[in-house]
Amino acid sequence: MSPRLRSSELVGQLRTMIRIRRFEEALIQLSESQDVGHFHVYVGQEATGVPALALLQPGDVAYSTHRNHGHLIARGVDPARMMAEILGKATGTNKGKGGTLHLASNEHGFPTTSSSVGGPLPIAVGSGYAFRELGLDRVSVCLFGDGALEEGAWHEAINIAAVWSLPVIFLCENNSLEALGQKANEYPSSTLAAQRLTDLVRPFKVPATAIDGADVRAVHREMGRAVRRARRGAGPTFIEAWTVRWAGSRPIWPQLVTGETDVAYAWDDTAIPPDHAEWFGRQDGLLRYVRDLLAAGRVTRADVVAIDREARAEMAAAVRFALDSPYPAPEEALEDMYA
Amino acid sequence: MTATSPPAESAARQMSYAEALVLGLRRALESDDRVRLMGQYFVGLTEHRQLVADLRDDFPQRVWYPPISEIGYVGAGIGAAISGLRPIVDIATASFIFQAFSQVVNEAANVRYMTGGQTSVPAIFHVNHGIRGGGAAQHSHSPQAMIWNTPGLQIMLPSTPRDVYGLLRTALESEDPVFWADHVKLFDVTGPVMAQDWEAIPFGVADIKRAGVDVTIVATSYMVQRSLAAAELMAADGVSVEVIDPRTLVPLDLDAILASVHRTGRLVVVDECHRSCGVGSEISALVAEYAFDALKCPIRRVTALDVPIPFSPALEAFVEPSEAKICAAVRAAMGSV
Amino acid sequence: MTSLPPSPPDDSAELLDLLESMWLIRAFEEKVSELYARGRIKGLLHLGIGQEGVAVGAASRVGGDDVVFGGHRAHAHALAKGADPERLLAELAGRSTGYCAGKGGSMHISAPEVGFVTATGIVAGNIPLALGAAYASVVGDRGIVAMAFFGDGAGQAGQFHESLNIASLWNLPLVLVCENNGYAEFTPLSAHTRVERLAIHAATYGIPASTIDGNDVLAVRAAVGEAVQRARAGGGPTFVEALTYRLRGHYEGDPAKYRELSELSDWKARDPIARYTGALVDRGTLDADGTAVDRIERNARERVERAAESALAGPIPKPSDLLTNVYASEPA
Amino acid sequence: MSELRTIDAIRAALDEALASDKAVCILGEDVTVGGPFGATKGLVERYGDWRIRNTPISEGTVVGLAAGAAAVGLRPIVEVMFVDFITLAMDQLVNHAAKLHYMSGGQIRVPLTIRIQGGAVGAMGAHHSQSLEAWFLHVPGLKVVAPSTPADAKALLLAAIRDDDPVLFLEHRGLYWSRGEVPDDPADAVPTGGAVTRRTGTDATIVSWSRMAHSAEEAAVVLRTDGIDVEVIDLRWLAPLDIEAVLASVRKTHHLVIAHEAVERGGVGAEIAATVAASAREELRGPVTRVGAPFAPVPASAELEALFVPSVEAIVQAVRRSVGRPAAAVG
Repeated sequence: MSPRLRSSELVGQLRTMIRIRRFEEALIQLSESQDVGHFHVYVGQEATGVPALALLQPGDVAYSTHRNHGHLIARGVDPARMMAEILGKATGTNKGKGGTLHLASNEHGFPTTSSSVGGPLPIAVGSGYAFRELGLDRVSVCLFGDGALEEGAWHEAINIAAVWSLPVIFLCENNSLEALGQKANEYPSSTLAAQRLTDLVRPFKVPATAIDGADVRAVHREMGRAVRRARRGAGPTFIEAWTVRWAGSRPIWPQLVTGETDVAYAWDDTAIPPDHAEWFGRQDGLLRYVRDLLAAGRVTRADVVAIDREARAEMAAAVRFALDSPYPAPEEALEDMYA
Repeated sequence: MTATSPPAESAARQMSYAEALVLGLRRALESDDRVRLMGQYFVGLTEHRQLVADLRDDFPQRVWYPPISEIGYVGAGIGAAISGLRPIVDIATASFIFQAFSQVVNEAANVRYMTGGQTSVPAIFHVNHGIRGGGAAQHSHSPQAMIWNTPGLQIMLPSTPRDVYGLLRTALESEDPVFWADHVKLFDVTGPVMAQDWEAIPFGVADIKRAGVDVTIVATSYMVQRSLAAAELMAADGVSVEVIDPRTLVPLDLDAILASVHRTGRLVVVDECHRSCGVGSEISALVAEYAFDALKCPIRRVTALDVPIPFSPALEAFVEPSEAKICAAVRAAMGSV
Repeated sequence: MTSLPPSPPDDSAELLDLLESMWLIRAFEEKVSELYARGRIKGLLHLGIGQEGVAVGAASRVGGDDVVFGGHRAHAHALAKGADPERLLAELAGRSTGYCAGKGGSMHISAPEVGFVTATGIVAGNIPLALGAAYASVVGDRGIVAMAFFGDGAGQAGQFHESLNIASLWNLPLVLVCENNGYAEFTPLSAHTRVERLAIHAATYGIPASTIDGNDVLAVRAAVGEAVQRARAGGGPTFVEALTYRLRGHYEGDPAKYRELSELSDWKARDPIARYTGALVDRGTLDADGTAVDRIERNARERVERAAESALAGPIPKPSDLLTNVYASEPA
Repeated sequence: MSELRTIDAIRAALDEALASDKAVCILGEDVTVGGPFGATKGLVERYGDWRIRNTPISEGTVVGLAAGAAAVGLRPIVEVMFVDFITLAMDQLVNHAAKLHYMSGGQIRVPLTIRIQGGAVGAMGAHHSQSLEAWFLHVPGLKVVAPSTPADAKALLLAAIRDDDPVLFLEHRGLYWSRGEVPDDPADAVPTGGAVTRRTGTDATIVSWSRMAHSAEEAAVVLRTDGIDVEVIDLRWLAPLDIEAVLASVRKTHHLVIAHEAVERGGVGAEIAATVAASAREELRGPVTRVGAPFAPVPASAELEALFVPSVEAIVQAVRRSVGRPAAAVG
């Protein structure tokens, strides 16, 4: 484990990861009983977003994508208000005007979320530019999927960040590793001619690394370097975090095809459903992290079970809050247009 | 004031539109540390370019020349605004805004609303619009009508040195994104400016550029100048034309327009956008609906014709709304009573 | 030094064609510059004086059916592809006898009958168009090659990247010729990107790429020749970055104060026409006394003079021409 | 005749176009697996993966690529997944595809069809729900068509593909699964342009298109019970705009309401209103009224979204306003 992190921080990250998992599972379950519209879940990518965003300070900003739920929870946004937003309720983070695609919480460093592929990249660069110009010791993180590299916006954005040496971190969550192109009724994967995504970055003279996104320690290490580079004015960094796409995120509409995650899978192989042995046994970054912490003696099984119980209760309450919340008043449709 | 009067304390100074514009930018840089200029073509490639170069010499750290990456640097302007700067982003020739359209209309325009009011984008996007002389189909656009169909942006279309100077202050102080278009042919227009002060001209307040009783002309940007010239010609024929300049389309001072139409009973809308779904269409439709009973004759639109702007000077002159076309429309309005 | 082939082809006529083509372009652009200064030509005018080697070297290796797409500085490319100077000049002067009947002008030249499909006033805007022509070649099994010319400024545009990616993914018969003249409009490349050689981008997408001396017409001819051959053989796209320099400003009227006089004189010393002339004299294709060279230059200038005279005598478009050609099939 | 869903009618038109003309090809994200709504499903098996071509997420370049291919002889159909994403291709659309023919003085043709779906359906929020047709009407050189029934979807798509100019074929997501009778025969050459009268009436005219044409018909039914006899015109083609059909109806009814789902300000309704108010003012006995979306981005909340889309009731009220019989008077 990272020597610089105290046990409480390690356990705190574990708690956040479990909370994200339970949030997304609760949402998928809710979608089975009622129409919540189209959405995307962060299951299987918690080990990237949580340690990466844990390194940010208040005032740093992050720009996310359509797959944003995990990022917001990682920085402390209230899941109940997120769930309410996803259901279009007045109590939602965006008062029902953003929905799952645009969840934003300015006070937590998510000024706005774009669901346009590649859309947030130039904007994140702009925040980096503002920080540099305002003399603020802040960092702007841009989170995006591998598909964004197919957009010209990406190229324009990283070029400007590089030539102006801005405090921007490009964190690419590549969940298309095992696939190229789309299979029937599944999400597309990136179609890029480059051998490695990082190859596309090198001409800009921006440091670029590719890491295992399910390895909390690796994410923490590379993100730490990137944040330090940015804060000392040394310019942008590009990190590609590889993740295996969770089976439930392959269909266009997320499904709990693996069933709920049982944290006991981390220590009891026999409980793992045979159809998903590879996923729960080796790929799932959340369970890998539980095993690491158990092996390092940072937590006990009882701790994990207790954290999980709290997370489940919290998300059940979040769903209730969202369901019980009122819809916005009709006339609110015309509000928030102009300051 | 005359053009020859020397600058004096708290007196209006005669200056060109380009000078007033750049003076406004200078005041913006002086008055607010958060202001950054991103771009170098605020006055296009005209002879006034040196004024912008001088600004950069005076504020070398705050005037940035970005690469030819419209989607990249316009987006960067949005992010910079979100994070505390007041960027004035120059997209140069208005036709290039299409390279950055997703950022302007999908991102900047929507952020406040999508976030339920949490996040502001106090950015200004500047373009040089209009038929400039030989610009042909890719350097002559007036995209304001399309922008008008996009809720979330404010639209500022100055027509005089005084207006560009004063409106810029309001734009700068606004918490919301502003689309600001200058017509390339305005840069040489001269007029009085209270240069010592920097008084804001509010958005949403139309300006009666010339009072009259027979016909109302509503025009924006350079078409105000053309309309004033036409009004002068018509006065010689004994027709009294009122020229109303809304100055901003969002917000729009519809009341001022309706009040004038109630006085004159006749309306000519002059607009350099293409005719179909242009600015003139919306103004005509609004007046046709809300001043239906006051109209003594059909509303006439004088617009650019619905073709890509042709290169040849002969064709270009035929396409654009000219003084002669405006006069013809005014005469037709008078004749059809 | 302009590199002559290790074993020079014994085709002096072909070598002289290149020189004649370069002189025609030079004479054309100098004439256009003069007419612009006199107000006989209006609009935005971008000249490529000093860059003739790239257009001529590249066009000399594409066939009649191959298609070329130019950018805003495209007179040379159209002429090198075989466009008629008179109709081109008539277009620049806004005459109805011009290629586009006065509707295009300098930035939107189109001469499809000689394979010059279109040019664009939008930096990098022509690259997707050329990509589409290459795609059409594959879909229609037509065996033609598409070529796009663009400047270094295009390298910072998103469409440049998207196009490289698709050209590589689909293995399209596309030749991308980047005329890197060191300046994007008024700004040196180094202020626009940390990427020194745009060919590096192409390589990252798996596209064979080289950076060559663009003021050496034969080097261009060799590199593009290889690229065209590859494309025709189904070997996919190639990126040729030709280093060159425009001796005029970004546009006519640009005082170009952003560059040093010494830089300009350095590049004048590497004028592609003078270098190539010297090389031809060295190998004996041209006489050292200069009479043949003078004749080539004189012929070019006379041809352009004649072209200008008849172009400017051409009719101005009629107002009734205005509304034609908005649609191919005019709405009923 | 078969009863087809709109999405199936679209697929049938694509199939027919591909089968009858080798120059026709389809480019877009995920088109080989049918795209998000299945419009191109099964086509790659029949026509191969060059004519049915998956592209990267590069909207701008793909539209430009298709224009370039069209300029040299293909007849491409581009599928842009959501109309909102056309913002990423505006340069290629406005500055290139729309103008190549004109700028070249008529030398080049760009027979290009852009299939693109939009509309506020399914609580997808501000980046996946717009109606942007007014932008395209403002660009000379583009043609625009927006069908409202399965039969029209098939016939008009074939017309669009066979047209020699760039055509925006605007599909409404909310109509994909609605059914209707569609002729089985391969469509003969269908001309570009032309409105259709969905319902005849004498008291007022409602002009509409796409999904809102159905709301217009529903409004007409409601108004009939009040004794107001409404004519409903479905424009279908917005460019070229069949203004004669509108004027002819107005000469009969003397009252005009325009209903569309796009934002009212700067919308296509403004153009129609302005034209009618100028050309047929003496025929009008009441103001031309418009029903469009409010001046706001599309909200995500399903409840707010439902309020954003103009309702049947709003159209009813507008007609009453125009004929001078406000709701209060009718009870």
